[in-house]
Amino acid sequence: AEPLGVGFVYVSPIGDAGWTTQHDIGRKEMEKNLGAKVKTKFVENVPEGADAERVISDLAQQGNKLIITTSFGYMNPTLKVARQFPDVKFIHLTGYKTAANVGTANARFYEARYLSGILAAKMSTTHVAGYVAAFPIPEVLQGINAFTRGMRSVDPKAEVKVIWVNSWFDPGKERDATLTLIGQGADVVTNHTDSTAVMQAAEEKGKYAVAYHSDMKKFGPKAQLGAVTHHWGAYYTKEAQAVIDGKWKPTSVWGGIKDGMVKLENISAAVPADVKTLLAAKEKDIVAGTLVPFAGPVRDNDGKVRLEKGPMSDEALNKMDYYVEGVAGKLPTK
Amino acid sequence: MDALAPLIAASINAGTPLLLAALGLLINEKSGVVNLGAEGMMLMAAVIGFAITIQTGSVPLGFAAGALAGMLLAGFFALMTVWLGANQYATGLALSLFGAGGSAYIGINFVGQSLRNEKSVLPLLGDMPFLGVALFRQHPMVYLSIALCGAIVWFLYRTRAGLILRAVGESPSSAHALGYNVRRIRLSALLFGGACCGLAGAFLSLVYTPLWVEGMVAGRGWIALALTTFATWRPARVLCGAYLFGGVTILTFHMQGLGVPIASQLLSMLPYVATIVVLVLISRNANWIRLNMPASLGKHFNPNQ
Amino acid sequence: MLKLEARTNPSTLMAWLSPVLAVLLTVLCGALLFIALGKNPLTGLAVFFLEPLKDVRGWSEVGIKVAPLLMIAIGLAVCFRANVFNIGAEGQLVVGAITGGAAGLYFDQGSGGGPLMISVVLIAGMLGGMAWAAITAFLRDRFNASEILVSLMLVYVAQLLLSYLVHGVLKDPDGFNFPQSKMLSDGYLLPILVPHTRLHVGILLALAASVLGWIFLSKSVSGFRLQVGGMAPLAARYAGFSSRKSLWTSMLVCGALSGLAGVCEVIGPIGQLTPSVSPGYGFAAIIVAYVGRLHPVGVIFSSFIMALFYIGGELAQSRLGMPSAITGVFQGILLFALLACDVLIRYQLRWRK
Amino acid sequence: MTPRLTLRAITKRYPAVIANDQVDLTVLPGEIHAVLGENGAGKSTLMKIIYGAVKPDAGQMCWNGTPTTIENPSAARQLGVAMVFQHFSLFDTLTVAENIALGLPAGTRLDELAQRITSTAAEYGLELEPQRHVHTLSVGECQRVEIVRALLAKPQLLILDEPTSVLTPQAVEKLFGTLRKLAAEGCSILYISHKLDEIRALCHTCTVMRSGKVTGVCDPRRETAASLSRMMIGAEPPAMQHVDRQPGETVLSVTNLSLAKSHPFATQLTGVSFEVRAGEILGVAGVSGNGQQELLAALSGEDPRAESATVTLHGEPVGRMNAAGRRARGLGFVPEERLGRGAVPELSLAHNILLSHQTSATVRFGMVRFKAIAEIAAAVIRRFNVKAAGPHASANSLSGGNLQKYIVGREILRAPTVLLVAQPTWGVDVGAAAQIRAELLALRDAGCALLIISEELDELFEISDRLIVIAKGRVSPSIQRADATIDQIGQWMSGLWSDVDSEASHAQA
Ligand SMILES: Nc1ncnc2c1ncn2[C@@H]1O[C@H](COP(=O)(O)OP(=O)(O)OP(=O)(O)O)[C@@H](O)[C@H]1O
Ligand SMILES: Nc1ncnc2c1ncn2[C@@H]1O[C@H](COP(=O)(O)OP(=O)(O)OP(=O)(O)O)[C@@H](O)[C@H]1O
Ligand SMILES: [Mg+2]
Ligand SMILES: [Mg+2]
Repeated sequence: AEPLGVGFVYVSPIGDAGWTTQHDIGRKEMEKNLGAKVKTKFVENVPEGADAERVISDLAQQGNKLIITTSFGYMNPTLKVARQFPDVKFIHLTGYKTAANVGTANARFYEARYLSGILAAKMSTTHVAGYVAAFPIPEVLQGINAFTRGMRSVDPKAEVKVIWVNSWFDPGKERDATLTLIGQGADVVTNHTDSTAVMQAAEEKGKYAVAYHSDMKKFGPKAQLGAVTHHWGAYYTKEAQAVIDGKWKPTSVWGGIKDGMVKLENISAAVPADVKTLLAAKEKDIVAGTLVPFAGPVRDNDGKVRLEKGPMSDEALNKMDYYVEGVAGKLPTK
Repeated sequence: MDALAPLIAASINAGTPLLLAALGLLINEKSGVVNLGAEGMMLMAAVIGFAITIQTGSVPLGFAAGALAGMLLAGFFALMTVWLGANQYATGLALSLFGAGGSAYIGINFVGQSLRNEKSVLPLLGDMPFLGVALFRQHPMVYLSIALCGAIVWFLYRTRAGLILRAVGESPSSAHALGYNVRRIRLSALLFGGACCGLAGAFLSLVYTPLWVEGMVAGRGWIALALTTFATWRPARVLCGAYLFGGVTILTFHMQGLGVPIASQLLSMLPYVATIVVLVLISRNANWIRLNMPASLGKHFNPNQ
Repeated sequence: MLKLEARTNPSTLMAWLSPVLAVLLTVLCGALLFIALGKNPLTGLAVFFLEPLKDVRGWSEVGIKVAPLLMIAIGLAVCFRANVFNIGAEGQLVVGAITGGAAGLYFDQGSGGGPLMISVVLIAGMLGGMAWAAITAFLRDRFNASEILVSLMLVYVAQLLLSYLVHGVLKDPDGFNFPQSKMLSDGYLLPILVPHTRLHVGILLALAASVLGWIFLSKSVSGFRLQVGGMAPLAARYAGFSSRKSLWTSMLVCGALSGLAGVCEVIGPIGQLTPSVSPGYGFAAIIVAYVGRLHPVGVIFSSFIMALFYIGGELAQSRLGMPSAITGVFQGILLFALLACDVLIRYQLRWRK
Repeated sequence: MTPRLTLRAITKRYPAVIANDQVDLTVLPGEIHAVLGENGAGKSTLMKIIYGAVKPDAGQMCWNGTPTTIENPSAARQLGVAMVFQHFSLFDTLTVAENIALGLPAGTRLDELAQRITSTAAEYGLELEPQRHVHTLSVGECQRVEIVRALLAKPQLLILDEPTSVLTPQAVEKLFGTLRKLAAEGCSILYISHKLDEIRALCHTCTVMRSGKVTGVCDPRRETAASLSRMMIGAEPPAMQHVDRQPGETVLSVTNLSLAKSHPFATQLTGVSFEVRAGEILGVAGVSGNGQQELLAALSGEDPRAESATVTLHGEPVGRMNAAGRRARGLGFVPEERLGRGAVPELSLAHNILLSHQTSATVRFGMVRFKAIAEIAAAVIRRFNVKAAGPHASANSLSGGNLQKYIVGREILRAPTVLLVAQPTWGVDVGAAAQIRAELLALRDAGCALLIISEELDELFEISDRLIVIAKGRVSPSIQRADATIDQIGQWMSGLWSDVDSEASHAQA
């Protein structure tokens, strides 16, 4: 039979570390798993806006039967194109709207963030961590809050300072923000942005950093404590196979450590063995469901109780718009 | 106090590309030519400098390549405006747009690659308690740019060549009548300006980030242009202005880190708003501008007429 | 050796021929670029220039891009002719998108709308663009601040403002805190001209603007006054034409048209307010304006060329695996080529030993 | 004696004209040699060729007997040629010393230079302060800077291109003294002018040029004005018919007009008062740069900053009105710059009509009536014999004199009740100048009030009914032309008029 055409729309150039890099690794893994059964195509650096719709529908018109759009801004364009091509399946990443031929997927990055918080707290001597973040959307706030709760779970004195750079990818600003955080006492930094600038700045200043998206050992051989990464190969393979088998259904997948979609990996050799053991144990707990990063009581940094007890619902997670206790400052946009 | 030293250091670092570019543009403008292509030259130099350093592993070579790229573009600009009489504003804009597109194109293979940032601490001075952190742990280019500023002061106000340059900017027709080759002087000024913008661009990609990213100059070329007006075409004021702007940029992050509850977008507007405010304050007094601005700024001069 | 010689009089023929030459030169450079990348230049050029126009859908997509480019370029033509170097049309576009989009969101209660409400939204967009342009005009008029730098700085401010608003008050309340507004309902979207495409009435507005712009610049006294101010400020003063008036008129016209372009994007192809509403139309329109000889009819053609570059560049990427930056390169080369060809208006090439 | 400089068959072509056609010239050491010719005859071009600023197309040059080619001005300076340009080559924001240093060889030390400037200046009676900025100097002082710069180079040949157009008659006398002293020291002087009496008073030899060619070499001391004029323009100067008329009522009056500088290089106006009556021509004499520009701008409405009541037009205060408003009230204005101010270079003659004719005939419903403006343009071209390809020719395709005729014609055709004219015949050939003056007189006879600003005293004496003098931003009392002498006006031009005079004028008014 003819191979299944799978089209990918990327928001940035592929590069060799970052969000799009991870998706492209997923694409290649899928290609490897399914061999001649699929034929992939990608368009990179597609702006979110009016142009995305044309790119997506062009991919559909060229005969791709599964189209994966990997940025939040593609949500509405994807839905619009999906309406015009009912026999094409679409998967949109990080969005929340589905349709008969549109499924969504996202990863519980916050689970690995929680673990990285523990790691950071164990390695910090100043009890201050710095967090360079792009935009105050729930996904980013989940990360900040999980990281903070992770730190606080082993070091009640720990504090996290946040700087928003208003861009997913602006190495200049990310670097300046990192240096500012370090200047303000942070000795571990991490980021929710797309470049390697934070890691590089930490390396230069002789501080620690937790990488995000991809392993960044190459950019911070001494600095990198570990990397919070996400993995899409298995998921893409499964979905493509389902389309080939004619069994595809629109689903909303939100996978975590258990599903292999996120990991804390490449733990540095500088990390003492007992910390590594602790992390492994915590990871096991998360997989087993006995440890939930957001389990009551969750208090925000104004002291207001946001969750009395029990694990936080997905809906509440998706609406997160506050800092938990331990994060310094106020969330500005209010 | 502990937080202040890194803040000063970061401000100087952030101000350095502005300083380098603005000094070059100042020399351009002293000769009577406005080059709105600064942004484009910086972008091109940033990507070319980065590419060369990635290939050869040598940062100085990267800087040299960046300066050369800037000079090449400036030379082209000079050909168009000084010799062929094309409109300086339009040509400069073209250069900026071309630089944006061209650098993105050249840089495709370099996106996501990165350089190691070499630490540089001045011996002895770098270990001083407060000043060491604040001033003496910068990249050599930072000190070079300050030295350049001093050299330009000396050149403009103490040497005959500087006097001739000022004269050309003031009245090219008089300078021509006295036997000075206006075109050649303007070309040299433009080439120098191009080299400076090139160094500034290379500084961004080699030292500041150090990475190549599309559009990474992010309006610094334009701010540098504004700086020359801000400084009423005086090199020493360019220095203050550049560090002030660098400071404002860093301050916005610092305020966030301290938890000042202002939306980060509004904070990020600060450097741009500051540029406007300063422009307004300086330009308000038309006489002041007129006395300081090179009188032939932006006007074409044809020696054969 | 080939030599440049000054002409006694500028050549009118070359003034018209030069944009055509510039386009041809750009195509030539494009071919060289394809060869440099190891692609067949003919296939490359075919994908770039013919593929976008092979069916109705392609034409309609080009049309979608022509609309904002054309609107802004007309505004810029008016500015540049008045010697007002407004290079911040992008910012005026963004603010137009904000005010227009906000008006739409305010009135849109999930139903209703229609031509009247759409007009209100469009006007809100135009007013927003005008207000943003007015800041530049005011600072220039009152404080003598360079409009080049002020308008450009305001682009960055406008973009941050948009980001601030879509993360804040204009955020879709049911959108899980994601930075975008809710979708506008159909009654608030620009009507589609050709069924099954996205081509909206914006293109008609743009064409109407170009006719009005032509009448204004070539037929009206106000347009005449404005241009005298641009060509010879002393003559304008001599005649008693107010330079302040031409500054304000040109800035406001350009602001209104850029704002219109912005709001048309929001209630046209995008359908909601998102953190980015334009892939740099405001800057590309500078090239469009110059290539169109700052003439409201000329810019129709140049905006078409520019739109073709956008779509062609995208197709070259998806069909041939060319880098997406190629569009920017083509744009830059086109403007340079034009400036270079313009030299031939004042000089002629002579063969000399 | 070996001539200092010999030129043989020098030719220089410009696209539209032959500026120098086979020109021969010989200058002896210690000789003051005049080059005489009307505007556009090619005098400046020839001098620029000698100075190396312009390259000739053909011809030879000998310097002190040896054939030489002068590549550029610095080569000329090295040979010992110095030049004072018709249009000053000074730099406003630099100091006098810096300006002078720029004209001297590299290696001149600025600190010593100040000393040399002061001593040279004193030697020739040309006082200068080396540290002052040029923009603070008067025009006469600027010329001193130019001359001192030339002298410091110890020239063997000094070229002066129309040096007297910016000087008062008294200052001219002083300059002549300096030049005679120089010549006595052995320096040759090339003196360019089109003023016959000056040349007859100063020069030893005179080369006359007409449209690029040499039409004669003579000893001016032995020639009459008429004979020189014949060589210069091929005819004797046309005589003007000037019939006195009784003026009517005051149309334009200026009372105590004071105006601050609009920019640092401007002249401030202080307490300017005068009036112009219907049917008379008021001439304004003065050395350029003494406030003429500012006065005209305040009168025309280009500069509407004046107190409203200080300028009245037909009794109506108009000080704050812009040019268009005043034009609608009968004012007409011919500025001194034709291209770029009186006309837009790139636009057609027809479009240029619109600058001053915005009436219901030319504009309807805010739209331009193209046919109407073309007709008016054609009428101007016809009536004033403008040499142009037609109403659609662009303004910059016209020669200076023709464009001047066109602009004057355009303003006259509007039938203004007050007409301001600046430098009516600057750079215009004799025929055209006579035509323009005649038209202005005819306008006066038709009852228009005219205010004419000119730096040519002869011209003012020829056409004015009354004269006033502007100096340092102040205006002298007015004097009937018949009562005025060149000497007195000259004195006034340096700002020296007594209060007695002004009281007399009040009594008169
Ligand atoms: N650069 C030039 N290009 C073209 N034509 C020129 C140029 N310079 C001078 N001319 C023309 O050459 C002729 C001679 O000009 P020149 O300036 O030598 O006259 P002039 O005798 O000095 O006149 P004036 O008394 O007005 O100073 C004029 O017709 C002038 O228009
Ligand atoms: N600098 C110049 N560059 C190019 N063309 C010039 C220049 N100066 C003059 N011309 C052209 O040369 C021609 C003669 O101009 P010019 O003003 O010298 O005339 P003219 O001989 O002095 O006549 P008139 O007595 O009417 O002023 C005109 O067509 C003019 O456009
Ligand atoms: Mg002439
Ligand atoms: Mg002359």
